[in-house]
Amino acid sequence: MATATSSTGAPPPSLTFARPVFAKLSPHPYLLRTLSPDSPDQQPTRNNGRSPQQSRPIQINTSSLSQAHGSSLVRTGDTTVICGVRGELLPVTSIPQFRPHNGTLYDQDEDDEQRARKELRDYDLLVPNIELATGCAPQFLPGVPPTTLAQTLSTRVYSLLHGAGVVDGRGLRIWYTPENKKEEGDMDVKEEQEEEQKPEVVAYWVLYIDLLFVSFDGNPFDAAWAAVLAALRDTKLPVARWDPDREMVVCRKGGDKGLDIRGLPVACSAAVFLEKEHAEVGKGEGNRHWVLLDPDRSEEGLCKEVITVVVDCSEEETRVRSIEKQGGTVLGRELIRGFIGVAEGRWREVKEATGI
Amino acid sequence: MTVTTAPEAALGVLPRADGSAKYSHAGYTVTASVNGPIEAQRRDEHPYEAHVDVIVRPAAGVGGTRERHLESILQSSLTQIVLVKNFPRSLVQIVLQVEDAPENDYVNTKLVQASLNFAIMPALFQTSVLALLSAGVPMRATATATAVAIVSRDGTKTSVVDPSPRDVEIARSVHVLAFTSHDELLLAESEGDFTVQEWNHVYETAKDVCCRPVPTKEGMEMILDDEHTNGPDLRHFLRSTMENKVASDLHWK
Amino acid sequence: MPLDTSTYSLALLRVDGRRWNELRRIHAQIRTQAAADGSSYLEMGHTKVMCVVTGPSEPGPRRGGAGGTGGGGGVGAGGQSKDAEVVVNIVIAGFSSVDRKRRGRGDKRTLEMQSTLANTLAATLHTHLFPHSQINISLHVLSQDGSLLAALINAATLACVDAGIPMTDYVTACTAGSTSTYAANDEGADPLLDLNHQEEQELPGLTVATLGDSDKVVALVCESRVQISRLEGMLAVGVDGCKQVREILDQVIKAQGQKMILDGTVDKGTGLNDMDLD
Amino acid sequence: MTSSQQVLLSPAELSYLHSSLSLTPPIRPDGRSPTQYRPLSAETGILPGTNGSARICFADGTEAIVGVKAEVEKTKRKWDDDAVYTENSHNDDEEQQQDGRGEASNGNGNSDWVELTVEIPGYRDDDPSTVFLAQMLSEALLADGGFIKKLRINRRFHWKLYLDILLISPPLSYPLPLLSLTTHLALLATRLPRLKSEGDEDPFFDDDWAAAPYLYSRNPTTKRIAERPPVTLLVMAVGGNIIFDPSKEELAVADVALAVSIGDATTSQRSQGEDDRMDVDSGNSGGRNLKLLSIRTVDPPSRLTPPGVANAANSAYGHAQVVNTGANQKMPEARQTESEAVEGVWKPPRGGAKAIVMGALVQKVLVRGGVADEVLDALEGVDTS
Amino acid sequence: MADRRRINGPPGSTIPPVFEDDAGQPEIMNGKGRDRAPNTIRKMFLKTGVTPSASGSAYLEFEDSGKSGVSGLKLSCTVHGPRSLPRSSPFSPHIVLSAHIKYAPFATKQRRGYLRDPSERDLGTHLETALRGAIIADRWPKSGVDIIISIIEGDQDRETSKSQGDETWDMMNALSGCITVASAALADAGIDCVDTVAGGVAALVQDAGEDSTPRIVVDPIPSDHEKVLGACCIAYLPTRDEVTNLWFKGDLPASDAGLYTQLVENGMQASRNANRVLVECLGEATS
Repeated sequence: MATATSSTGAPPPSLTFARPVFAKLSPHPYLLRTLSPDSPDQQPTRNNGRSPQQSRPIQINTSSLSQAHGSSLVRTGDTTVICGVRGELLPVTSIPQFRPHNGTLYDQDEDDEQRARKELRDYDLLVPNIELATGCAPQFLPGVPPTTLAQTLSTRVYSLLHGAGVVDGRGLRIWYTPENKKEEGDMDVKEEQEEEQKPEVVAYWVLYIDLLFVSFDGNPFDAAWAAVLAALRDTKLPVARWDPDREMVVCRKGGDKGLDIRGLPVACSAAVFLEKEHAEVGKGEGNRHWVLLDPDRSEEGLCKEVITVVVDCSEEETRVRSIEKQGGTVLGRELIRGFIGVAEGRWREVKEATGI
Repeated sequence: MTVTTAPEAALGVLPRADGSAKYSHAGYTVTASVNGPIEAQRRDEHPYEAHVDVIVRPAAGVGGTRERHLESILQSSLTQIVLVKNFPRSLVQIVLQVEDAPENDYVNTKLVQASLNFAIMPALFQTSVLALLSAGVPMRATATATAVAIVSRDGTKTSVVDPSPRDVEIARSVHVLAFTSHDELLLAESEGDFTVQEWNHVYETAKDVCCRPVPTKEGMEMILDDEHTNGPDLRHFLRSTMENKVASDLHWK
Repeated sequence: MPLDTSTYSLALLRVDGRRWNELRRIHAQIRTQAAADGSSYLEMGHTKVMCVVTGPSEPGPRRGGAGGTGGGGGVGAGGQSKDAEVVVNIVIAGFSSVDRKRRGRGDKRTLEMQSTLANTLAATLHTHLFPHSQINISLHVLSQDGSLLAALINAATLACVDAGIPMTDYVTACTAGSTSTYAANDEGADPLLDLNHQEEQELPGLTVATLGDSDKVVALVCESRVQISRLEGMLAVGVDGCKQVREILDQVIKAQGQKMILDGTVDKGTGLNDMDLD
Repeated sequence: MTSSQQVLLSPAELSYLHSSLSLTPPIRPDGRSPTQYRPLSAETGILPGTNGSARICFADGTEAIVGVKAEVEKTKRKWDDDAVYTENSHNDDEEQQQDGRGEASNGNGNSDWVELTVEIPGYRDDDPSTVFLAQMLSEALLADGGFIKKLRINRRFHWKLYLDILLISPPLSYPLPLLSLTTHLALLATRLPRLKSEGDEDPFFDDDWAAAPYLYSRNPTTKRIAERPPVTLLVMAVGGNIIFDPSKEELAVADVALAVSIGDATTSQRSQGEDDRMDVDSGNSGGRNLKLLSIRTVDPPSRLTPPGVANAANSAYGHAQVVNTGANQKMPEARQTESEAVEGVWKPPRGGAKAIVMGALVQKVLVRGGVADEVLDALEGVDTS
Repeated sequence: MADRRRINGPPGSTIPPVFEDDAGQPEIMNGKGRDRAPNTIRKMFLKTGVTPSASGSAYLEFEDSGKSGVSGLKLSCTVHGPRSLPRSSPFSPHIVLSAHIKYAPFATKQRRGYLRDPSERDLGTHLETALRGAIIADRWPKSGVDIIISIIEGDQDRETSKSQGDETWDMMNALSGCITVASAALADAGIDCVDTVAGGVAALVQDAGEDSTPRIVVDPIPSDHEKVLGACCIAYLPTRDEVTNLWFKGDLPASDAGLYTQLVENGMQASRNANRVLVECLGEATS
């Protein structure tokens, strides 16, 4: 309290407000004050009581929805997001400029995987969308088209899904081997028969990945990405086969099989808080800064420079899937490399929460 | 369209705009117009700063989510180099029209996809910086950007500056970095699958392309024998472009 | 199916049996709608439109977006301007065309017609007499068979007259075309008056609106390719057609006026003496 | 806000209106009796381009046009519905269900066989009020299963019916009754081409329009219409009175307003088999046995009217306490002044309505020889052939 | 015209999976009849304050009766306001209430689009009517409040409901849930109401089997029954014993009015039960 008052030019004691009032009135000095304690033995803390490098605990529940093929609910602090994955069928007949590839059901080699990734892109088999306009925060009211933030988030998820190659496209193919009549088969020459019995892809699964923010308190991307990943891991598609005489794909109840998810890329975001609110950026020296991990709504409002790093420590060597750093010049090479280390820490937390 | 072509730029191509530039490099041609500082709508009016508004128009069709994302990236970066404090409650509007993108026979370009196109970002960025310069909008620094892709050709990983769409398609990772003229890292976007070391190397390459020390008059020869370093010298290019422009404007003197 | 122009070249008769300079049957009536300030119903051949005018009145609350069916094509800033705002709103009924197509709200063609109409009328009505107010013109298309815009303009004129909104003169419109397509580049092509739907599809055409029986053109819309040489002929025919239309509309209004006087709804005398009641 | 174009009446006017309507018998501004509808003029078959059309003008000048257009549509079916269609399944009821299930796999049911759109000038077609009207009208149509059955051609094809409802005049009063009646007539006048093909083959039709049968079949001998489309009535309660077809002003002081859709359950075989009795019935309007199809609460605009200020509470008269100002509303006495009603001072109604009142409204509609009967009789008067 | 502001997926239209044993499906569900007493509603879980940044919020979940294709309704509601009206809107002597109901894309087996369809808008109108009666609107002149409900999971998959042609019955269940959760959120936001309004549904159903006679049940699950003859959804204020919204749909002979009154009675009963849960929840929240 006392520190708070003194920080804002010591108003007369008659007029002393509670901390939250200050936090609202002049957020920047208030946060600055809490981050730079008077005595060195005090740890710098943020309004929300966290230390700069401390992230909110993440909590992940899966398969809470029965209508979707896969679903997840992710909670970090007051940010809550629900993700539902729904598979729908896309017959190759309704794909414009479809190019049947020469792969077969059996080859599991590298370039087939590459081909699968290409299919994911070319035929747009992954459709993530993020809905913010659910009144999850006062600034997101429905009835308006998706905000720039919502669109940007959707795009980032989309790019990351493809860029990091999370989903193995081969799992989305639906094969069909046209069997030919036995007697014909007999009179056919062997290899010719093989020609005819070559399995072909007749349809693909399209994954509609819909994210709904129930409550919004900063750092949407990390939560959203965690939700997407959890939902995808949770997704079980029914067994589908092509029925030639009905000329459509039919599914069987039961025996649903899960998707093949590659690795566990985890997003970790932070915002850079500068000492001088309206200082000229770039004259970095003399302008102290703090890297606030997992910023909440109020902090995001105060920071311009943000960074998101997506890492995957599944293999022995840390793989980086994505770096997105904009809006400032504080984070140089060294800081970013340092931050990747922080991200590795976050990765373990999320891995813990995912329960694998 | 090969990657090694030197960048070309023309300033003040649009008579009506406060400033404009046409920039073509690595197969991309972008025209930008800058208007500002002008009055801002109360919606995006900021009491202390000018609002930098970026609009990206794709070569074909209307913009989608991808363009919105590009806009937000450019917006947050350009806000940093424009002296926004000088014009509170005003608006600096930058409109970028992609005129030409390298044709690619491998990727089917028919369907507009939402995924981010990294290769185009430097072109957009560079054009808007040039346009800002030609509009005479006060800036605390200029900036240069480039794209680097790490392609593994027959086992060995090589880094390609200003990758062609084909490179991007087969690349293991793609990176876009922008540096201010103070050699600060302004923008870093990377996707794909890479290690910290790889990123380090990319950083070096990009920095070399973007922030080669501007040669003084007598340093000219030094540049000439500097040709072996890969990629164009963007900062020098930026400077010379401006010098030519100024010269042509003042030729009557 | 392509329009068979050979029959024309032989008999000089169009597919619906008209000559090149013949209008279709025009039937119109005003004051069809008791609740409205002004209203009219107009048939040009099988194109049937209804028009309802309300106002000049206090500008209503801005409805969301004002786009689409919600009062599109406004001219003048309404509330604060010192001219009345002309808001035109066209509803094309789903059943109006042969095969039913649903025109969603914000249909581009409808919007364009709305603004064309709004501009045309705003130029002719004495909007400066009604500052800070709004003139609402809502049109319903019940059946369409070509020359839609022309029909709408004529109907709107009638309704405005009925509403007693002071205006410079009648605004009358009709369409004109040319007997052969742009591709068949023959100089001998005759101009055509008042195109029906089929002709509109096949042949180049334009919509022209003139002011009263002067030759002043207040609106001219040509959305098809046609040799510049033919344009003048088409325009001349169109303007001439507008004059004919004006005569018809004038009759309609005079008749209605007489009827009203005879019914005693208005008393003869006040400024009506100059009107001939034979 | 449905039903409520902002009513421009002062509290004083409202309270006057309210009290005069609460009298027994109520005095309506236009001097109608409580159950009396606005006089109307109607005509059908005005649009040759449509399968059926109607136009109604109410005396207050509001006018609506409805056009019905029908198209043949392939019934979307499930892959194995041949298995579902067993021969004995020609009992209509089941058939309904199986049609439904047939489409189920493609995700659209019978309700998709009818598409109803409402156009109110000056309102967007996704405006809540417009949507509410459209839903209400289509709901009533779909509620009686008999209607959908009429659209069935054979197992593989059905008629898709488009109803376009246009309000021509500016929306002076709540247009529900007008639109409903017009739709009713348009449907009565609707005729579909006579089917020439048999069985499940692709249908082809008799192009002789004169031979086209009506959607709502006429009785061959008596030329009377066996069953009729539903009608939606607007009824409101104010004070102790029940008032039908309220005008905009009357609606502005309603305690509760209901939209009640009723159908005529006179079954077809009855019309064929027992003409004589029907003719007898036609004499007294009680003969028709009605059915209740749907009820919706219409949000009474009265809730959105400005409250009046009682002298006692008016500071202009030197009294300290002002009603409904932020200062004292948290205090109990303020609550009390809020809630107590002063004679002759308008208070917008608060809370809901007693279930009994609503029940009474519905009864008033349904009772034999009640308003519903009257309206249907009146509509029978209109020549729809 | 695809929505430019969203990611639309492949240009070719995609088909939801079709199951081989669809034919048998309805029988399966009709076979498993209603296991509750006709006058008891499903258990429900209600919690307020799920969205801290909103002025009021609540979450409602119906007990998941483990039937095929039937899942508990899940609703989340946020209330924003009272807040001052935008400058453009005209003067209002009351608080302007605007309700907005949206199904989540994954809420039903048929994927829903992001744009509200008429049925959703219609639900919104019903909800507004129900709430407008409850709140004391004239305490906030010139102000507005937004009530946003996202239906996270629908009552039963639309496939079934469509096939039974009884989507509207589900809509009624959804509406009653919306009313209850919204009134909880309103209370959480501290907006004065004359009473806590809660929703209840009663239906006249025909069970499978020839001999079964129509009976009235509350909080029906349509797939439990062979046929739903009629249903009504009621928004009810228990202490004032008043109905703020009545929505009936069905096919009742006018001859016996008893049927209708019974339905309404039961609907009110159902909403009383819901109200008990509501009051209890609010009590916990305050204590």
